[in-house]
Amino acid sequence: MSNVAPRPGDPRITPALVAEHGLTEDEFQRLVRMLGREPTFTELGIISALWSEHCSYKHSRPLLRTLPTEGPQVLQGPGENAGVVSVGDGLAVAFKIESHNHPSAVEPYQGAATGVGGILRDVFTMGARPIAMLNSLRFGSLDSARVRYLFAGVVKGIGDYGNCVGIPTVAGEIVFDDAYETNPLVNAMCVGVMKESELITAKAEGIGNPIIAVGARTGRDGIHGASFASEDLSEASDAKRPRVQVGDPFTEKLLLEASLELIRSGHIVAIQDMGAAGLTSSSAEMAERGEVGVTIDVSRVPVRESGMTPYEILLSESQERMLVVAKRGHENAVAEILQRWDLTAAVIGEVIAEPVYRVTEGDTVVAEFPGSRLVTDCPRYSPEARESDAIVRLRETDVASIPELPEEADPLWTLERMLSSPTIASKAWAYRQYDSTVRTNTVIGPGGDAAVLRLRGSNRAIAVKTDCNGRYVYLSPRNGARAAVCEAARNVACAGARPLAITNCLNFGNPRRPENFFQLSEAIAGMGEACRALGTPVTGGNVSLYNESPSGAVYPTPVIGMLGLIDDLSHVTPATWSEDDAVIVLLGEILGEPADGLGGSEYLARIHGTVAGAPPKCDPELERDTIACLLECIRAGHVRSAHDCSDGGLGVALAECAIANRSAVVGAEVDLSAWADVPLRELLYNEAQARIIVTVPESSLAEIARIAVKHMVPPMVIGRVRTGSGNLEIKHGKNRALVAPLDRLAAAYHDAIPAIMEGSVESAAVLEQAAVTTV
Amino acid sequence: MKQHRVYRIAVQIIPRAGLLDPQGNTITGALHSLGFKHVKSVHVGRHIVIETEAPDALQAETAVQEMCEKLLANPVTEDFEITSAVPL
Amino acid sequence: MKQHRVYRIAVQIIPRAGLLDPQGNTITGALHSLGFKHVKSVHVGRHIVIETEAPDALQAETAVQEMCEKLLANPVTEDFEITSAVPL
Amino acid sequence: MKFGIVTFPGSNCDYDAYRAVVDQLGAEATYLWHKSHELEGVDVVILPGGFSYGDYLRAGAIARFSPIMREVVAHARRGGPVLAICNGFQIACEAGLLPGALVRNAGMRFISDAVHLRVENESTMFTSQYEKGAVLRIPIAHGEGRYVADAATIARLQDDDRVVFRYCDAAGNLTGEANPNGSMRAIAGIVSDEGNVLGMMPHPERAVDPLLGPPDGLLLFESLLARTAV
Ligand SMILES: Nc1ncnc2c1ncn2[C@@H]1O[C@H](COP(=O)(O)OP(=O)(O)O)[C@@H](O)[C@H]1O
Ligand SMILES: [Mg+2]
Repeated sequence: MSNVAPRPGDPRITPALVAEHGLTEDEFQRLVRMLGREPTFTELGIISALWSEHCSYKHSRPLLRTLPTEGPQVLQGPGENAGVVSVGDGLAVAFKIESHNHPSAVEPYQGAATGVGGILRDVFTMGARPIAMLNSLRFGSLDSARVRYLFAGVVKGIGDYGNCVGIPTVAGEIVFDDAYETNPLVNAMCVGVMKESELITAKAEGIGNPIIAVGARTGRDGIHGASFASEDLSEASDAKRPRVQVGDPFTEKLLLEASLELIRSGHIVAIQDMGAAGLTSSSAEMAERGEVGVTIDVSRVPVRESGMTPYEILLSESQERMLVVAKRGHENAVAEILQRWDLTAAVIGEVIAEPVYRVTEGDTVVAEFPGSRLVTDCPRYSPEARESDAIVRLRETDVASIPELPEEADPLWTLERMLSSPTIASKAWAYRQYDSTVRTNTVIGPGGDAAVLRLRGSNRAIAVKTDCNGRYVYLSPRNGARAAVCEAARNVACAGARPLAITNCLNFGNPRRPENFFQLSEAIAGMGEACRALGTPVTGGNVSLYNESPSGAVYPTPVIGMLGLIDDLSHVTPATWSEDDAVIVLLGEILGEPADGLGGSEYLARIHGTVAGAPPKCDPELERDTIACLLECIRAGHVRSAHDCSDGGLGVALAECAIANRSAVVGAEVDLSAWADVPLRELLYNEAQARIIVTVPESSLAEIARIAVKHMVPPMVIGRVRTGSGNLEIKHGKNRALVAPLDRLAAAYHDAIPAIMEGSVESAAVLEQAAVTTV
Repeated sequence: MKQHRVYRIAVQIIPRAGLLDPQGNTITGALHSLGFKHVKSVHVGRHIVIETEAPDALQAETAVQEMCEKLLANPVTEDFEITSAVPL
Repeated sequence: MKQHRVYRIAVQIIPRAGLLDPQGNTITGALHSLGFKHVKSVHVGRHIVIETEAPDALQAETAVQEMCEKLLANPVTEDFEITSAVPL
Repeated sequence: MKFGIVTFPGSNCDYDAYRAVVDQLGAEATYLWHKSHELEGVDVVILPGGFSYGDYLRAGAIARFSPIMREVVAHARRGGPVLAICNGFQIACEAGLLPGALVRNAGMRFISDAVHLRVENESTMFTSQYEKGAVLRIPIAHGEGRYVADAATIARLQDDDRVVFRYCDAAGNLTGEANPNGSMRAIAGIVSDEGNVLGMMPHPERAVDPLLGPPDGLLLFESLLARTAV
């Protein structure tokens, strides 16, 4: 071990400084024991980043261990930059989701943009070429000016970054709810493809191999981003603004091409993004995975500003940087490839046999940790978990007795109001800003249930979607997390895909509050249950805790990113109706069962301003069978369209089938008279899970029934498509019907968000401030 | 009431020092390859000219200051400066 | 040879009048809805700050003039003007 | 016939153009590196879409100085066909291969959508396989696609029948709503004086495979093939 002395000018280590670094007294003592001495300022900085929740998973790892991660399709499970699964024909798909919530709360445009950049790097460092981006967004109510600014900025940030790099953004979800008012959620997911043989991992190997910093220079931006992500948002967060990182998608595009070329070249052994906690965590993690030591000389790191200290260089989160371990003697070959892409590379360190993590500044050692314990030897917590009494009371509320509003006497009023709820309404205002067709793989882009991308060189395709209903998880965490997995699975199945594997992003509140830790542990349990039932292992994910603001925690929001596989391109299925006279069949959960309560529904939230009741029960076995039934029907060629019921229930789903494709709206006659004894609002707006609306030709009905019986999934014939009709007509017993003109439904659904955003001051502000060019 | 007249106020908005400036860097590189080797740095900001009515120059400037804070400049990533205010 | 020093040159690049100016119009509209009713017009251009070495201010300006003609301004749609040149 | 597709730093539709030519057209294609001085004997040059140099100063402004552009300009001067799509169109305008400029969309936002185009001139080497007035459905994806030029240039384009595509509605009518970016005279694509350089904002290379939508862009490539087949 070397002598490590404080650097001249470093602040003294005081309890206040330790606290400022987010370390508890116990954690500090743990650090002192690990080192056998007092840490230096640089070492304190390193540990503060590595022991943040974001890097160490100190509150979540034991829970995450319970998730199923294996399956014959899994080539790489959790622990690497991204998960990888086999999709046949020698091809593999790498995918991962990540949060950028707090940076986006402070600076929505750059926060979202750099979130996209980070997750892209996680995927291409596995050797995969990114082919699609997704996202999952949560904001407060659009009634708030700040929320409109956040929404406009995040959408533009996602679009500008992905568009410039040239990766299509193909799917996502956006939910608006007061619970996210000051703490929006911005989760970005990336999907890439490669040959199975091209998989590379980020394991430092080979004593004497050089460690090379590649890409952008290191500046003072984003210092302590990882710990920032691991604390509550507060007024004081405003003062942390200089941490803002600025994205450079152009450099990212060059990095992407250069990295893939490097990986294929055989000159390198490992590559990793310098993401959260920058150089510190990337180098420490690579060393840990390779079970080797490393030494890094910060004075050799290319910097953007003069006078940067080791502390700053190690903790900077400047974007578009990579760390590469090259084969010894191949440094020039590596440099040559980078040069071709106008990128610079600097050898900044070396893999060493001595089991230490050492940082020098020239010849002076400024930080040194024994062994590879830096990453593995972090604190672990299992705090108290206790459900909040208030939430129990909410869940037990009898919502059936909430009286209808006078306006609801006109069921068209209710349906229009549902369709114009920003959570349900078309998100085209957002995704029209995303290039969704570049790379020419997009078979189904945004607007359907799941996006479908063809896999070149095969007759297969993948379907992808992100989903989560945070309100369900809030009211009933275990059931809600199950539902998130199942909804995502249903969505890819509707497009014709077999659910294959998931990635997830756990957006929760401060785990040190028992009610939050209860939600976290229950949700992870529920996610595991659903994944086991559906056979979709978890291949990776991200934990974002401390999503709180002065008004409390956000809804617990475990966003699921689902990957599904379509074995044959002919199985790709649209969501909307088109074939005249096709029979509308409901597959899955029986209508009119007790499951049809309104608890936790969008109907209660939108029409009655109420978040209460028991959310619909999610039964993963029934979901599995319903999906299997649907897929068999699709493969047999019977299905013309498939769309699942989710937010807004059957009523909204039927309307979406009719009007989601605005340039080709299609009417229908639906007859729910068989359930005339169930109140219409419950039939239409309960959000029972495991329900899929399919249309099939008359001639297929018998076959559909046979397949459904085989899977023990009830099929219910509920209507007919009428392409010539201008209405969606829903009968409910004698003399009772909802006759909804399609143009009114379409206007409610398609114009809701533009009406709020177009011409808004906040939109103008974002467009002005984010103007890269100002012609 | 005081007579209003129109003032033309010019504002410069520039990316905050220390933040990465991809635009500036890329242009610097382009200028170098065009042969302008002596260029050390380039920063690109916006130049906004606002014509507004006000009772006097001071109030015109104060209003523009407020416009920048509320709308024109990004408080997190940009600095702004009023560079001129002339009556028309 | 004359000693070089660094000059900071500021340039304004302004969209040519007569072109549709959606950016200016959008901002004007937004300012009105924010209550700045007295705003008559807004025009947005680029403000570019270049630091370059040169033997003297004149040569620094000449170089920047050339940069604008060649790269920084689009002759079809924009005019430019050097607004300041100071030694550092 | 051999197509050469230029890759500038930040190009991202070069791959799509390559696949369109090779997979759908069955023709030969090669990538041309921006630093190269060689056109490698290609017959048609494609300047593809993307964000060359991040579009950081102005779309296309920096890329036009790439070494390869000297060769592309010479090729065009010799009458060689150049197909400039999206960012390629912007580069071609900056390089003086085509008149006018492409500025920020009137709505100021990036727009990704499938739009309708009307074939205004079916006698160019790029459109000979289309019928005059045909309505095509082709994706657009751009933030700076509003075509502008001075009045004299617009008049000349008009008089010389050099406007090849206009934005229209599904029925082929030129309406305000059908013009996605506010381009003057709804111009979506123009050819050079000599007719051998086509610049267009929409992406025909994304509309060649029936799997992904109507393959309305395919005839554009086939027009080029037909030309040399004669
Ligand atoms: N942020 C977004 N980015 C891209 N596409 C989005 C986004 N939000 C929603 N979409 C698309 O809009 C459609 C409807 O989304 P959603 O309401 O979440 O569907 P579902 O109820 O089937 O889960 C989907 O095609 C989805 O991919
Ligand atoms: Mg769905």
